[in-house]
Amino acid sequence: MLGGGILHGLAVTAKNFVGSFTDPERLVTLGYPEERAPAKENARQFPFLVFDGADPQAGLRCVACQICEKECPPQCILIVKSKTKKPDHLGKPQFFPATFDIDLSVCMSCQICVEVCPFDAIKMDQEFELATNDRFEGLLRHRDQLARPNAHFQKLHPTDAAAIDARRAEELAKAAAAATAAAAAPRKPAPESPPAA
Amino acid sequence: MENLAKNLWVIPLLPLLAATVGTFLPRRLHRVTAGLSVAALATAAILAAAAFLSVVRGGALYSNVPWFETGTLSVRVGWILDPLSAAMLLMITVVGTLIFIFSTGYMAEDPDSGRFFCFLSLFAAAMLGLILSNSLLLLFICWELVGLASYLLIGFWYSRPPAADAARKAFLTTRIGDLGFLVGLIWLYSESGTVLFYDQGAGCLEPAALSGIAGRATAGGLALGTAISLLLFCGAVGKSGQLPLHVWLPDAMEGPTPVSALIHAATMVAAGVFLMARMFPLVALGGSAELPAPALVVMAWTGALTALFGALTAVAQTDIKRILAYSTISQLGFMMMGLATGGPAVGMVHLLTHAFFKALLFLGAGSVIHGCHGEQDIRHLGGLRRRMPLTFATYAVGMMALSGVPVFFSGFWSKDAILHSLSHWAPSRVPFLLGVLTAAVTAFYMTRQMIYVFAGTSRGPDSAHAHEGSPVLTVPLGILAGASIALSAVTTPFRPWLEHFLSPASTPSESGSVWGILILSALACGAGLAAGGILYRNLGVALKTGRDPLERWVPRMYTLMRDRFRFDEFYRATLVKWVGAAAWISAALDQSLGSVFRDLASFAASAGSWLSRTVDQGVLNASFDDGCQAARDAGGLLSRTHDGQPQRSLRILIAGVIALAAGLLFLATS
Amino acid sequence: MPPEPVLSLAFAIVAGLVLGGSVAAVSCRNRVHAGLFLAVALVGLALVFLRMGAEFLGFIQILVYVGAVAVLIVFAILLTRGSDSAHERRSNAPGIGIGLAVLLWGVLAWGILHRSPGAIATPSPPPSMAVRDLGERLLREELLPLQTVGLLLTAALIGAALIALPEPGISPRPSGSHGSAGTETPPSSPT
Amino acid sequence: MSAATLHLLLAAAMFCIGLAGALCRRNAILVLIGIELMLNAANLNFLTFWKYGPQPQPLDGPVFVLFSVAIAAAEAAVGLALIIAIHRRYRTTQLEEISRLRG
Amino acid sequence: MDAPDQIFVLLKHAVVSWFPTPVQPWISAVLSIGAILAVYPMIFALTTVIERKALGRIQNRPGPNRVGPAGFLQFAADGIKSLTKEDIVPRAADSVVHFLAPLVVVVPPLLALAVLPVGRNMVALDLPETGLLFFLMVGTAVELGVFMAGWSSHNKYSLLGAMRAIAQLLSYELPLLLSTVSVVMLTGSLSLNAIIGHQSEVHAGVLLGWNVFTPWGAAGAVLFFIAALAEANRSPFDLPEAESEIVAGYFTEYSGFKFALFFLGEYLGLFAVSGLGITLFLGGWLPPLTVLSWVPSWLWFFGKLAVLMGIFIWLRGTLPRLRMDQLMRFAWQFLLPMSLINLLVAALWQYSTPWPHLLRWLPAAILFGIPYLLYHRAFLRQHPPRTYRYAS
Repeated sequence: MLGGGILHGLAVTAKNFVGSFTDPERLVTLGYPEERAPAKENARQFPFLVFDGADPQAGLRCVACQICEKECPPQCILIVKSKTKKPDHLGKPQFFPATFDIDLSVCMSCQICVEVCPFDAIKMDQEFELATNDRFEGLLRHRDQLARPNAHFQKLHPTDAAAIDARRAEELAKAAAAATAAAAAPRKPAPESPPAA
Repeated sequence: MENLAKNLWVIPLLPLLAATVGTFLPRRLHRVTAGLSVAALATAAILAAAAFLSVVRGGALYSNVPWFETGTLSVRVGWILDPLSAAMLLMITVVGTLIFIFSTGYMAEDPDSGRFFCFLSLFAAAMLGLILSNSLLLLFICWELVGLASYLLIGFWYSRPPAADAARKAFLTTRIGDLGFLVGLIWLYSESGTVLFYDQGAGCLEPAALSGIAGRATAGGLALGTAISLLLFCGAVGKSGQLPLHVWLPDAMEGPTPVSALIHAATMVAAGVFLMARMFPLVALGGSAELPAPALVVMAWTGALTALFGALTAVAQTDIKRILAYSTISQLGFMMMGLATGGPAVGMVHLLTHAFFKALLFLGAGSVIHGCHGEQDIRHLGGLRRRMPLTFATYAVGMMALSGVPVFFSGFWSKDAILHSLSHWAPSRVPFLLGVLTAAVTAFYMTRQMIYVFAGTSRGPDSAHAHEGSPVLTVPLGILAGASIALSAVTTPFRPWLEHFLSPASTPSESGSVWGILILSALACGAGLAAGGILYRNLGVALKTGRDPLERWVPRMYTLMRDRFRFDEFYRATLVKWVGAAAWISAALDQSLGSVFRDLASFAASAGSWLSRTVDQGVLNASFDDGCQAARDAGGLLSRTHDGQPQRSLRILIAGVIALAAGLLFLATS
Repeated sequence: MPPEPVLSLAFAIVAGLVLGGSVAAVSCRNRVHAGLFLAVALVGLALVFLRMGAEFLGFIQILVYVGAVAVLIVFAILLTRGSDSAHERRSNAPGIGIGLAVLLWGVLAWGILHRSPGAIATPSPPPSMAVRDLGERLLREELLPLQTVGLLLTAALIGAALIALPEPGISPRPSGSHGSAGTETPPSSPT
Repeated sequence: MSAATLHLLLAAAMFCIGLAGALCRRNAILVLIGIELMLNAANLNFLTFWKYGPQPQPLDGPVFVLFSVAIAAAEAAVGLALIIAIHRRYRTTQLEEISRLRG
Repeated sequence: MDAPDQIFVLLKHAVVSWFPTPVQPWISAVLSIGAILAVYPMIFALTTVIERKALGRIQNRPGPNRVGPAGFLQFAADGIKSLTKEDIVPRAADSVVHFLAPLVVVVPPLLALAVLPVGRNMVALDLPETGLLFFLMVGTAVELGVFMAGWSSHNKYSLLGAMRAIAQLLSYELPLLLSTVSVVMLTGSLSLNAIIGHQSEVHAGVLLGWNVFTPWGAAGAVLFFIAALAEANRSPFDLPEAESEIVAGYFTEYSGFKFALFFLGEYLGLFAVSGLGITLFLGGWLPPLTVLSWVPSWLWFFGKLAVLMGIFIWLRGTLPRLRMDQLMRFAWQFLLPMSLINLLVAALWQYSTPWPHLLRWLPAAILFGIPYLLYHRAFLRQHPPRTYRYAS
């Protein structure tokens, strides 16, 4: 009948209305600041820099290779390479970023920087409550603000972090083994030393 | 009785309801529509019979009801049941029912027959309303409605250009007459203050109103009653196909044949005669036996001329329906004559008998056409006597009734009564002679048609395979044939029951003169039959030459008759041209209207210059130039007011208003 | 109730509304403003009607003129902009027009003031207008005019719709970027 | 000065203002506005004579006004439709530019 | 007179009687105006909150629940917000007209509310001759305000919104007017009190003769409320402010308090036209059954208003917005013919008073049923049942 569709629709909305009171399954809204939905592991907001150990300055994994700066589609990353070097976790002397700025008002959370980083130094954070009074300076994050301990990363993305940590531990072990071997070499003639020597 | 008069409206309402319901039925249910229409009209016929019987027993009666009121003006309408309307009522419903039944067979294969029956029912309703109305206004409305129905039915096959043209022609031609009718109606209303015929002494046909109209004259010295009557007669002329407005009726044969039978033979065309009969007290106002009212004289002459014209034209036609159409025109002329010379009863009796046998003839023609797959040209027919015996027999009855074969056929008696009253007509004997001549010619052309159609052998492929139609077609023919014969029982001058019924006051004629006229009429008929029989006895041989026997005998006359006395050509050469010219002139005037004022101003200026020239002869040349210049200047000046700038015109208008107001105020205060 | 003075403050206000609105309506450069001022003048006139006790007519006045005619006018103004500039050009010979109008008013005022003041005397019982009486009058004595007006309105409705329909033969010359966006029919979506 | 005189003067003034508008404005719609004002002035006159004038028929004035309002509504509708149609054809509503009869 | 029913009337009389006689009419008027100005905006405020909560529930959300208990003070927060917001007038706008438009939109509904009888003896402005006409007259003035708002903003969305709104208002005014005419015909009066009085006739001992209990009244009420929804620019007829198409329609360029005024005007218009519908068809302040007459009359009126608002909210939560051509076609091809038929039915009802009841309903059923079926068939022919290729 003409108008039957309207009645049908009214019945549907009435069911929803009543159901939202009687059926807790229907009313899924959370009272946000007090109640929060647990974040999904793969959720991402903006990048941060991972550091190992306790000292953000010393443990920073970033070697200022500037790949992410080049790859960033909206060009929100600014990196200034340091003049000096500092040892990385393997003890190798590396450059480090004297300046590492990300403009969060420009960043589009595409995660490309994370994908291209060979050092697992930049990762996506889940922090989204970024409200600030100053929309220019307030959203421009500097190196020290960006640096987060590895523990933070482990908390956010446990699977990823576990894999990365395992790999790094392996590398470290390999490096340690190499170092041990290198340390042992002076005692034995190094087989790999050139015959010409 | 009172009840009957109050509920008379049911009779027209039945077909109207059928038409209304039929309109809304889907096209595929056309059989239902047809059945509804027949049932409605048959029921109406039963009611009509009851009404007729009650009138036979009692007298006339009528009832009026208020229609609408506006301010102090109250318009009332009413129904009347007097012998006149009762007889018409019965005739129309009976003939109509038979024709409806015939149509169910005739139109069975037409997918649009639902529409056909709606129109037919509408027509029947309007016609019955026309008959029953006790108010000239209501009669006029129904009059226009039957005109509309006629238009719709003539143009029923509107996709055929001749049919559409014929429908338009019929509508427009009758409109000319209806204009006169309308003016007459308004005039009558303004004079008598009512359009009701009978209203307890206050109706316009009752003595009080008539005596008010009698003795008053219009500006031209014409009696008021005559003027109004003539205007009403205009309507009758248009509707009844009288000279000179007859041209639409033959063309109207483009409609389906039942339509021709019902509308253009039996009922609608007779409405003009009926109108005159209805208005007879007004029409006959101020006349006496020696000196009839002028309107009646006009009617008699119109009728006489029409009768002869129609008969003569019918002689030379070759379309089976056209012959009948001209015959109808001729017979309508007879009715008018009878009405004018012998009173309403004489004319109406012929109307009623004619309705039966002309319907019969048309239906017979329809049966022939139906049997011969649409062939209408009588030169291609022939020999149908054996193939369609029933049609032949009934057609012969109709033919003899129309020709006025003595004793057994109603047409003889009713025509005889007309001739009888014509013979006593004081002003002139010429109509009588014309009438006798027409009677003879009528017999002649009907004989011709019979021989062409039914005698001999078939002359065309269609007629060779002709077949008799179903009982739906033949039974109505039989009934109508029976009625054509039976009606003679009540129409003879020896026992003129019908005449008495219609007009109790009509004087019985002396038997001596009756016999004389009877014999004369029979002789005329016999002469016509004999002439036809002799002339067309060897039709098959004669047609080998491709010419009608009569054509060989009187070629010029025959051509003239075949071309219908060139009426259509005459109208085309005169009226149509004139109208065209008038339109052209109007257009030209329209185009130059803007300069009319300018021209007027130049005329004025020229007049001024002419004056100056006469005063100053010496400088004639210069002054002429000046005059021209002045004219041109004046024209230019005035043309500026015609520049399509409304505000300038408005300014001048307002200036005039101010001047007018100031002047009026000045006059009022001083 | 004491008889109210002839020239009361209320009358002055509504008369000012009427006259001010009228003057602004005919003199405004901006056409839409002119239409709106027309509405103001007509509301003022409705108030005058109300003050005269013609409640029904006052409301009818607003219903028809403000609700329909003024809206129609501003609508038409919107639909017909585009080619002409939004603001009026100089008036058409304002001197003559205003002169004529002032002259006419002078003549009329002279007539009103001098034409035998006794003739227009206030009748002893001030007339009142019952809506029922008005209806009875319309449907009894004025039935024919009423129906005629009904016919006229129907004809006007149909006629206006027909006139304003875009003629199929004529495609308007392409106007500038600011065409009448509201009147164009949306292209039919392919289905 | 009686109330009737006052109302009549007001009506006359309104009429003349409308007239001035109809005479001077170039835009057809603005001319129409002037005409509406003139019509309403006439309505005011009807009511004035009904209220303050001698009364042969008690409701003559209001009935007249009612009919006049109805007719004015029809006039406005048709007039504006015409103006819109003209505008569609000529791309103008200036009265003096619409001076050709040929379309 | 029982006290609860007349409590406000008595209160007013008591207050007025404190003042000296010459100023009493003024005080009385001021009190009435004050009451209207206080009550209806309050209802407006509550309605907005309830509407938001109900719409939320229909969409399985809780709706506003922060400000005040269960969020019921949300309107206060909104009000304060709009009062304190910056009032922006576009540079190109016609500033005077831009300023006046919200006033022209808000004042008419307030005037209209003044003539509605909200309870026995409770009407601020009683017009015994022309009450209904006044109401309708006032309603038409809104159109001008809408136009002013749309035009003065010099914004194409505003102008489009105003055009839509005016076309819609003009089109739906006809069925609205025609469905009220049937009531006027049957009552024989334009006075709203008389119309309510006419409905107080008792049938079958208990049932009151609300107009909605007659065939023409029921159909008229349906037609009236559909048209009323459109007149008030309510969903599903909210094209003039369709935010997905033309931002906010004719008040796109308004902000702060003026925006709030438009909002207020819209709701006041809705209350007014619903109140009129209650008065015309739903018996005004009359109870439905005689046994319920102990409930105060004003409670009935506002209760009916609340129920209507609930239905309107429900409809808003259910129906999608119409398209412009559908909107127009609906008005001219469905509502208008139906309201004309309704007039006919009302006339038949009036003239068939002596008939038995069943016989009186029959012509109405036929007159409504046949066009309804015809519409149904035409609709099905135009829109045959859809077959969904992917989502079934």
